[in-house]
Amino acid sequence: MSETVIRTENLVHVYPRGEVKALKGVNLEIKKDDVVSIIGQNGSGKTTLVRHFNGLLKPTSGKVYLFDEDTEGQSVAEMSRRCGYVFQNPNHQIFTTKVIEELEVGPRNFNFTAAEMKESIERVVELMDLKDILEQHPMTLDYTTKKIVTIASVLAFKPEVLILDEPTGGLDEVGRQMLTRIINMMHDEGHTVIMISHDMDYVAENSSRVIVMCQGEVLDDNVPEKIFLNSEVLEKAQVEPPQITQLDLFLSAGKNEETILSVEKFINKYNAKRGGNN
Amino acid sequence: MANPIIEVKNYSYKYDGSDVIVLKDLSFTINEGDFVGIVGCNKAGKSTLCKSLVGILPFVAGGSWSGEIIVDGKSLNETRGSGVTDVIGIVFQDAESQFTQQTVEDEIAFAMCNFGYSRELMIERVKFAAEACGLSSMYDRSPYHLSGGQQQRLAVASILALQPRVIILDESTSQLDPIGRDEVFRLVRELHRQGKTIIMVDHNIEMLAEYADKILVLHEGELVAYDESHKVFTNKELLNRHSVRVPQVTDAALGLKETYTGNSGTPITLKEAEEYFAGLKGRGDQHE
Amino acid sequence: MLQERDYSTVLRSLSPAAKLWLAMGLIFSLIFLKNTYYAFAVIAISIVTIIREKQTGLFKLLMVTIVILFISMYGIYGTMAPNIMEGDPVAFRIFNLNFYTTGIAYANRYYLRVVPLMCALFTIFLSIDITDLSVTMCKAGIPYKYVFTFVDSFQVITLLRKEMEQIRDAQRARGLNTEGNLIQRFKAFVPIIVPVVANSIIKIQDQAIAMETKGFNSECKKTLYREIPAYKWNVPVAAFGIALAVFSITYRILVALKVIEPFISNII
Amino acid sequence: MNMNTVDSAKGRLKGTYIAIMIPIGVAINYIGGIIASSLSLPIYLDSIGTVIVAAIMGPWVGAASGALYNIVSSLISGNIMASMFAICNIGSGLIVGYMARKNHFKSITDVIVATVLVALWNAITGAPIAMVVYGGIDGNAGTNLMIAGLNAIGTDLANAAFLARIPVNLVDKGIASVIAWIVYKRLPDHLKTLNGSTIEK
Repeated sequence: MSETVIRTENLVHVYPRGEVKALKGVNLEIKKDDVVSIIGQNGSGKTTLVRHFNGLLKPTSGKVYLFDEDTEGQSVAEMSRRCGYVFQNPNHQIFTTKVIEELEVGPRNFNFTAAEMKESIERVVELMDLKDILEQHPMTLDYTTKKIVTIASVLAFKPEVLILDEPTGGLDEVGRQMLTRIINMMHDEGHTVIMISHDMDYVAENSSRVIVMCQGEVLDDNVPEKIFLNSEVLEKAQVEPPQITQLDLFLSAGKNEETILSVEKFINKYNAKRGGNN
Repeated sequence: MANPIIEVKNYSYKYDGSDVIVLKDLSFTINEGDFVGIVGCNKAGKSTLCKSLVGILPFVAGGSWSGEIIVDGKSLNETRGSGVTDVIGIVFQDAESQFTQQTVEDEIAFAMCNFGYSRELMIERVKFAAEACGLSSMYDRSPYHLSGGQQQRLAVASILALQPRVIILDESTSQLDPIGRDEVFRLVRELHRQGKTIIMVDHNIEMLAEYADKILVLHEGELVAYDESHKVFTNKELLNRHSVRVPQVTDAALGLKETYTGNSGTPITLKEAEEYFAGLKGRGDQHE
Repeated sequence: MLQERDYSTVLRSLSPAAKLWLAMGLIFSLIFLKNTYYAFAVIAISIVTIIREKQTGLFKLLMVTIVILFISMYGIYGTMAPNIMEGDPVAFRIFNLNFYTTGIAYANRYYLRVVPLMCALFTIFLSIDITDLSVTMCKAGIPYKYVFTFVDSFQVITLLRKEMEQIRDAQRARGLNTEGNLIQRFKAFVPIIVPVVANSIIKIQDQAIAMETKGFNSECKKTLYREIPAYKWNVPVAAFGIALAVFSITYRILVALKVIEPFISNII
Repeated sequence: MNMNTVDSAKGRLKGTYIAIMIPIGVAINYIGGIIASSLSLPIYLDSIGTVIVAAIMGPWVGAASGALYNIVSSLISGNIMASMFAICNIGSGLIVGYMARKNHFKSITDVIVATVLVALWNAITGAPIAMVVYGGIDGNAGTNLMIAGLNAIGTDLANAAFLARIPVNLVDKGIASVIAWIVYKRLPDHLKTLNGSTIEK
């Protein structure tokens, strides 16, 4: 049983001017080596939920525990230090004139020593292949690179939890592959990744757990293999499984022993079947 | 007979003050009634191409070019880009930051005011465009209080009111949730059915495979492929070399050891795939 | 359903032009009539209207200014207005400070001019629809592009405000301290304002192109989509505003020429 | 390759840029004020947009956005009387715009010169407006306290109304100008010159 990183108890959130509850009593537990994807339509409460994890929003009622500590009274800075949050639009984050300075912002805000900062920045530069653009003006980069830089600037202060808001939006193939590398690296180092995404292909292939949200409630919370089989929940949340899963569901006519979430698995499954048949 | 509405002839373009040639010697023709999908990774020149097709580049915003683009029989080199807006309307990615009016109906009417339409005609066209884009119930809303999908539909409506024959959508869906994305694609398909020529830049390969008849692949300013969707999307080797995915079902069909037969060859849409793989259906059960 | 608007009250139904004439009448009358009863009447009517129009939320902010003005004007002018002469009667004393009757009169003169105006203009202008106002401006001969700039300002503010909130949160998520001491809070300003500005300028380039495709620069004569609906009170209200202005000016001239005596309860 | 060129500097977009930049300046002024109040800073900081727009687009565009800001913000807040001070903001735009045009908005010394000029202009134009409309003071508690103090030590009201505005404006417009200058310096080159081109180096 691995360690619990984030736990919410009856988390309710009502926005100051809203009458509707954006979150209606959410109970969740996120474990240390989870790669969690939160899916659902806009307005389902995904962003509201994760903004409680780094303190940008405070519960109207209920509790949020971060590493088993009650977060009530903790500042955004304290919580963000452990729970890094990458925003959807990279242009909302960049304010320096060089990529390297952008990477230094987080570590400096969190009072890293010079040595710590150097070490941690070297690590992200290496990992994300940023060496050639360190001296460039970040506002002149293309969208994908900008986005990678903003993820790097969060990783630079070594958070234990990485929250990614819509990470694949606007990314090209090259960017998606880089993103997968980052997620895998975080996972291998024993850290937690939480992403909010509309990109079902990506979610299906890259998460160990999927949370489906609809109108401020968690509809389902399971491994992706189970989630993408649950047509009732998917319909209610108005999301569609990846194309390949739909195809497999059609072919196996409901008698599924294993959910197919990637093309690779599909090929293996049906190649094996052919082999068996011959 | 196919009627060419946009002809691009040996067109190259570079931005002012930059040495990089962004579009390199492109030649292709888009016929009236086509639905063309443009794919390619970042920096492929997709947006530059879209802006060139309406003459913004180079004639309004500057830059250097060679070759020519002919829209509806008229060379942009001669018209310097004027008059194109009667034929082509373009919708950009970030719809929200392009709204300038206080309400949905004023936003739809904005372009018509600029072109000096009569008020009677405007009222008629606003009604038409709002209905076509499913915005009839929100005339009085502020454009900022719409959902992402509604905002994109409003952007389309404000162009549609001018009744162009071609509509270009430059990454209109990349920031939308699945509902919003489907809304936009459904709208575009409906417009296509009514005879509009559609040019759509999008990252969503599966959706394009389902909707577009032709696919144009750009890579670093060069035209890599321009053909029927089927031919392009089944050429996995070529697409992957230029960092473009193929639809999942196509990938699956190409990956299986044995090929199956369907009426339309290697599938690119879910529907085709269901038919194509029909032989596999229930095969596993039999085996058990 | 075209041009569906809220015309539920007289104030909302009035055309912007009628309101502007009315505002002009009020400005002239408050400056020239200098009548205490009139000033209080304007304040009272305005406040009743504000409550009926449910604008009290925003009015509270204006109230703060009104209270600051009250304290500053009566405090400063009451004790040391330029018209106070030695030996002037003292109206009352607070903490060793002499409040002179002449000083209070000086304060009255400005306070009872400014505050009724603030209340009345608040009611009138907040009920003007910006798009209607822009149509009125165009019809009054102001160039189309100027009017566009005016209307667009309100839209850009809405957009930038939304963006600013995102940007502030994005920076706080990287450890930006927005709640520390004064110096820390000053330092937090730059990481928020830089992306706000950079973002808006990046967007300008796209917006300019988008507007070009929508014919913003086309040379044909621009037309207007909105039409201000006719309303039976438009003409009477405008006429009242003009009459009020003319009356006030005439009155002041006649008083100055000593043709007539000022009304009772005149503010000195 | 043999290419034809359209000079972007003569592009048709110049007019469009002006029409959009003015609202952007207005909005940055407004948002600057909101950020300052949300950080509970003791000053307004609502002239940053005017300065930046003036630096990028020149004096008259800056002046226009300064003036329009007062009108628009007074319409939003409902404090219509405050729009009288539009004249003051025009000066900020003109001063910085002309300095930037002569390439004098680069060093910190330039900013200090700009600040002093802007503060003086604001006091010179603000005092008579306040005199006529409010009798000398206005809705700003800080300025009023200064006026009261100066008045108490024997300065007459008209002079106090002028003198009190100098330090208040020096601090507020000064910090705003410095911030605007920092922002301006951080923008990549292609965003600093918008004379009709898309990318310029």
